[in-house]
This record gives sequence, C-alpha cells and structure tokens, in this order.
Amino acid sequence: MKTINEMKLQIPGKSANEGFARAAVSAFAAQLDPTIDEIADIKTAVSEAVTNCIVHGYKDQIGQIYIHAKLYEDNVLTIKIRDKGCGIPNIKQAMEPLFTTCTTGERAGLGFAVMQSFMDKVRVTSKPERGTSVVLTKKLLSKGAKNA
Amino acid sequence: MKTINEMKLQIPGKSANEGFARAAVSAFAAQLDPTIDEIADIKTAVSEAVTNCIVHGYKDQIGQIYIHAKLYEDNVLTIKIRDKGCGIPNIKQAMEPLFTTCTTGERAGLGFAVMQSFMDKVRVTSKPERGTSVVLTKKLLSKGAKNA
Amino acid sequence: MAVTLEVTNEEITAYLSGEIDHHSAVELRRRIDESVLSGTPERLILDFSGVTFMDSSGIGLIMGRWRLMQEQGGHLLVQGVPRSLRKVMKVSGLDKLGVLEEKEEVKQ
Amino acid sequence: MAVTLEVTNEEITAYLSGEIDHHSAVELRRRIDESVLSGTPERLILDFSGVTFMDSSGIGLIMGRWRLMQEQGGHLLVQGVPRSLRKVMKVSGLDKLGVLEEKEEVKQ
Ligand SMILES: Nc1ncnc2c1ncn2[C@@H]1O[C@H](COP(=O)(O)OP(=O)(O)O)[C@@H](O)[C@H]1O
Ligand SMILES: Nc1ncnc2c1ncn2[C@@H]1O[C@H](COP(=O)(O)OP(=O)(O)O)[C@@H](O)[C@H]1O
Repeated sequence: MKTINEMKLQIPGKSANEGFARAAVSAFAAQLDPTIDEIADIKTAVSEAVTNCIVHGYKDQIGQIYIHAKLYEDNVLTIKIRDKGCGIPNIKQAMEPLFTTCTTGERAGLGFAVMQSFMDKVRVTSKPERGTSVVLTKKLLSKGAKNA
Repeated sequence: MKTINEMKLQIPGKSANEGFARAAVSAFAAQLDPTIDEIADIKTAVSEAVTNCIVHGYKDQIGQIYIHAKLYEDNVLTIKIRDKGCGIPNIKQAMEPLFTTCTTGERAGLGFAVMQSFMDKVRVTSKPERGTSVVLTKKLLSKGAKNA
Repeated sequence: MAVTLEVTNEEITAYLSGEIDHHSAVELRRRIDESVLSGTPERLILDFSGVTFMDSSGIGLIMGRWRLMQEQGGHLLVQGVPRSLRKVMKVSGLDKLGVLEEKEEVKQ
Repeated sequence: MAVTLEVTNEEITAYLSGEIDHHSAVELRRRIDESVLSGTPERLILDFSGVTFMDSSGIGLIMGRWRLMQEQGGHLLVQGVPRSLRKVMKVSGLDKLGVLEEKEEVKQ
C-alpha cells in the first residue's frame, strides 16, 4: 500500500507526555477526517501503548519513546510505538486480559485488551533488555484524506 | 537552564502538514498552561517557519522537516525548525520585511517579520545546499508547568 | 484533570472531570483515598459526567476504590458515565462488578 | 478551511472560515478569483469573521486580491477581522492599504 503521509515523534517517557502523545497522534489522524468515535478509539489505544512504555518498559528510569504514524491509501492508519526498555519475556501471556506484572500502580492488566478492542490489529514484538514495539492498525470509515 | 521536557517531530514537507505541525507544537506547549494569545503566537510563528521549509527550502521536491521543541525552567519554550533544503545565501536580507524570492506563490515576504513580532527571539542559521535552521524562543507568562 | 469532593457522614461523592490516564490517576487516587480514610463512609460515589477521556488507568482507579470500600465495609457506585466512555468500561467487565449505575447515561 | 461566496452584479462577498495557511490559501485563491473573473464586480469583500487562524499566507491572499481588484478597476474591502487576527494584520502594514474595515471587530 502507498504511504500518503507520516510523522515520527520522539518524547521522553514521562507520564506528563501521555496526554501530549495522544493529542499529537490524533492531530495527525485528523487529516483523514475521522469521526469523534474513531478519534476516541485512537487516543485510547495510543494512551495505553505509551503508558506501557513508561510504566513497564522503563520502570524507574526515563527513556525515549518513539512513535511513528503512517497514513496509507484506503484510509488505513498505523501507529508504531516503541521503547528501548526491559522487553516482554512472554508476549502471549502479557496480552491476556487482566494479566499484569505491576503490583504497586493499580494497573488493571487491560492495556492490551483495550488496544485490541479499539483498533483492528495489534502487533507486538519484543526482545528482553532490548525493548518493545507495538504496531496499532485501524482502517477509518471516514470520507477519506481531505488534505494529503 | 534545565530542560524540563522536550519533543522531536519529523514530517515530510507537504503543505498538508503545516496544520499538523502547529497543532503538535501547541499541544506540547499546552503543558505550560499558556494563554490563548500565547498559543496563537506560537502556532503562527511555527506555521511560518514550517511553510518556509516547504516553499523555499525544498521548493519542488518533498524533503523532511525536523522540529525540536524544548521546555526550560522559568517557562521558556524553544522550537527549532530545520530543513535540509537549499539554504539561504543572505540571511540578513532574507529577514527584511517584504523581501521574498518567491514570484509565483503570493508570498508576502512577511514570514520572518511575523516570527519576530510573535516570539521573543528568532535565530536563523543556514548553509547553501545544506539547509536552514530557525530557533524560536518565547518566555510564557503563564502560571508554570503544571504537568511536567 | 480535577476532582471535587462532596462529603457527608455516610457518603462521599467525587466529581471527576477532564482526562483520566496513568499520569492524572495518581493524584485522583490520593485525594479520594485521603477523604475515604479520614471518615467512615458507607458509600463512595465516583461521578464521571465531566470526564472527557479515559483509558484503562481509569478502570484501575475504579477497581482500586472498589477494593478499598470493600475493606472499609462500604460500597462503591459509579455514576454519570458519558456515552464515549461506555466502550472502555465494557472491555473491563466492570458491568459485572455491579458498581455501574444503570440509569440514563449522561450526554456529553 | 472553507469559503462561501455571495455574488451580486456589483459585489462579491467571500465568507472565509477555518484556518488560513499556505496549504489552504491555494484553494481559496482559486475559488475567489474564478468568481471575480467571471463577472465585473466593483467590490470584493473578504469576510474574516469565521477565520480561527491565519499566518502571513493570509496577508498574501489579501494583497493578491487587492492587486487583482486594482487591475479590474474595482476595489477590495476586508471585514469582520476577529481580535485574534489583528496582530498578524498589523505586522503586515495592511492597515495602511486602507482595505481594513474600521468598525467594531467581531468577537470569536
Ligand atoms: N512496553 C512494555 N515493556 C515491557 N513490558 C510490557 C510493555 N507493555 C506491556 N508489558 C507487560 O505486559 C503486561 C500487560 O500489559 P497491559 O495489558 O497493558 O496491562 P497493564 O499495563 O495494566 O499491566 C504488563 O503488566 C507488562 O508486564
Ligand atoms: N527554510 C528556508 N530555506 C530557504 N530559503 C528560505 C527559508 N526560509 C526563508 N527563506 C528565504 O527568505 C525569504 C523571506 O522569507 P519570509 O520572510 O518568510 O517571506 P516569504 O516566505 O513570504 O517569502 C524567502 O523568500 C526565501 O528566499
């Protein structure tokens, strides 16, 4: 598929940037003229993935988070969210609803479940001590790229 | 001065991204709790600098634009906007109000004048055939970083 | 994100507003728990009508308060969930905890 | 960005709305000029009351239409400039062209 537009964003993994990250991605998605529900879905999924980099990937240190969003023909949006943190030893287990390794922070273990129900596709790749990458894909039902 | 937060953004120099670039920078600046006027000033200056990369720096090709925003203590925001385009042979002349090299596109020759009156400081560095970098600086009068 | 607390002897109502994420949840939790632990409320009501965004951190916030109220021998009620947050509430299976108020949802 | 044109024999009013930048100005210019060149208007009025953002591309748009109307033997008037755009209009020295309407500015 042909890429119509893209953006790369890099931010330090501070919790204050969770809000900024979802605002930036939704401003990027705006050129597809999405519905309010679609924007809400995208913001929620991005918020989960970015929070995971901060809470799990980097735990007590502050590392960089890399976001790469792409718009393809046919209104398909992909968002890759990547950290260079601790990685996930067992991805299948990590993606099970209610599974969480966090004992202090009131994590519900539902981050991946939310991503999966709000986006069409969630692809996770990870290497222990090297980091984790989550690719979120969603086809928007909107009228199409009006500005690109 | 200590950096409180920062973000790096990379986008292709398509005119459709002018709107996205200013939205992203203003979402980043939002953590300083700026006034509506301050946000408008920042959006306008960013729009000028990004447009210049597209219209002048890259002319008929599409190159990458690099935006690096930083928040410092004392509510100082800097935004560096950089292209790897044709460069500016005479910066002093380029910054004069009404000066423009564009004859087709109805440019008013006021981009730098707007940046200068909307921001506290505008620093331009450029090398022919290597590209141009504009650093915009503004101290915000807002209550201070509430989230960082 | 902000929270306004309305406290009586038996009941605490926390009116939440703005965006709930991992960042803002920390402070919300602190404010609410402080209020719960300084009294003996029978009911804690979380009012979501002013909430414009929420991810699974909001679910964690609800589940944590549910647990706290269980420990305190009281109970939790969640009210005024805007239509836009129903989807994320549903993923969580919170409907099965029986804390979600059933009446008319609040329009945003 | 959008423009609605109101056309009579003598006058064209272009109601602009949304954000004016280099990207959106292209289409605005095309629509307005098409309308001007297909008639013999004495006046072109650009109404900015619906404009929420504008950079110097908006100034270029105004100056270009001012030139076009000069060529056509007509004139240009700019009306309804919101308070938030006064600053950028001022930098341009447009006030000196005498096209800016003087009356009460429109509130956004
Ligand atoms: N970026 C990441 N880096 C390391 N581990 C992760 C990352 N994302 C998720 N995980 C692991 O997967 C588990 C489940 O994640 P999730 O479903 O989002 O729930 P939660 O964030 O509430 O724990 C986490 O508890 C963590 O162990
Ligand atoms: N990023 C850039 N790359 C190359 N040349 C530039 C760049 N930015 C500005 N210039 C030069 O400086 C001139 C003045 O810029 P400006 O004041 O923004 O007015 P305008 O964009 O309307 O021409 C431009 O016409 C161009 O020659």
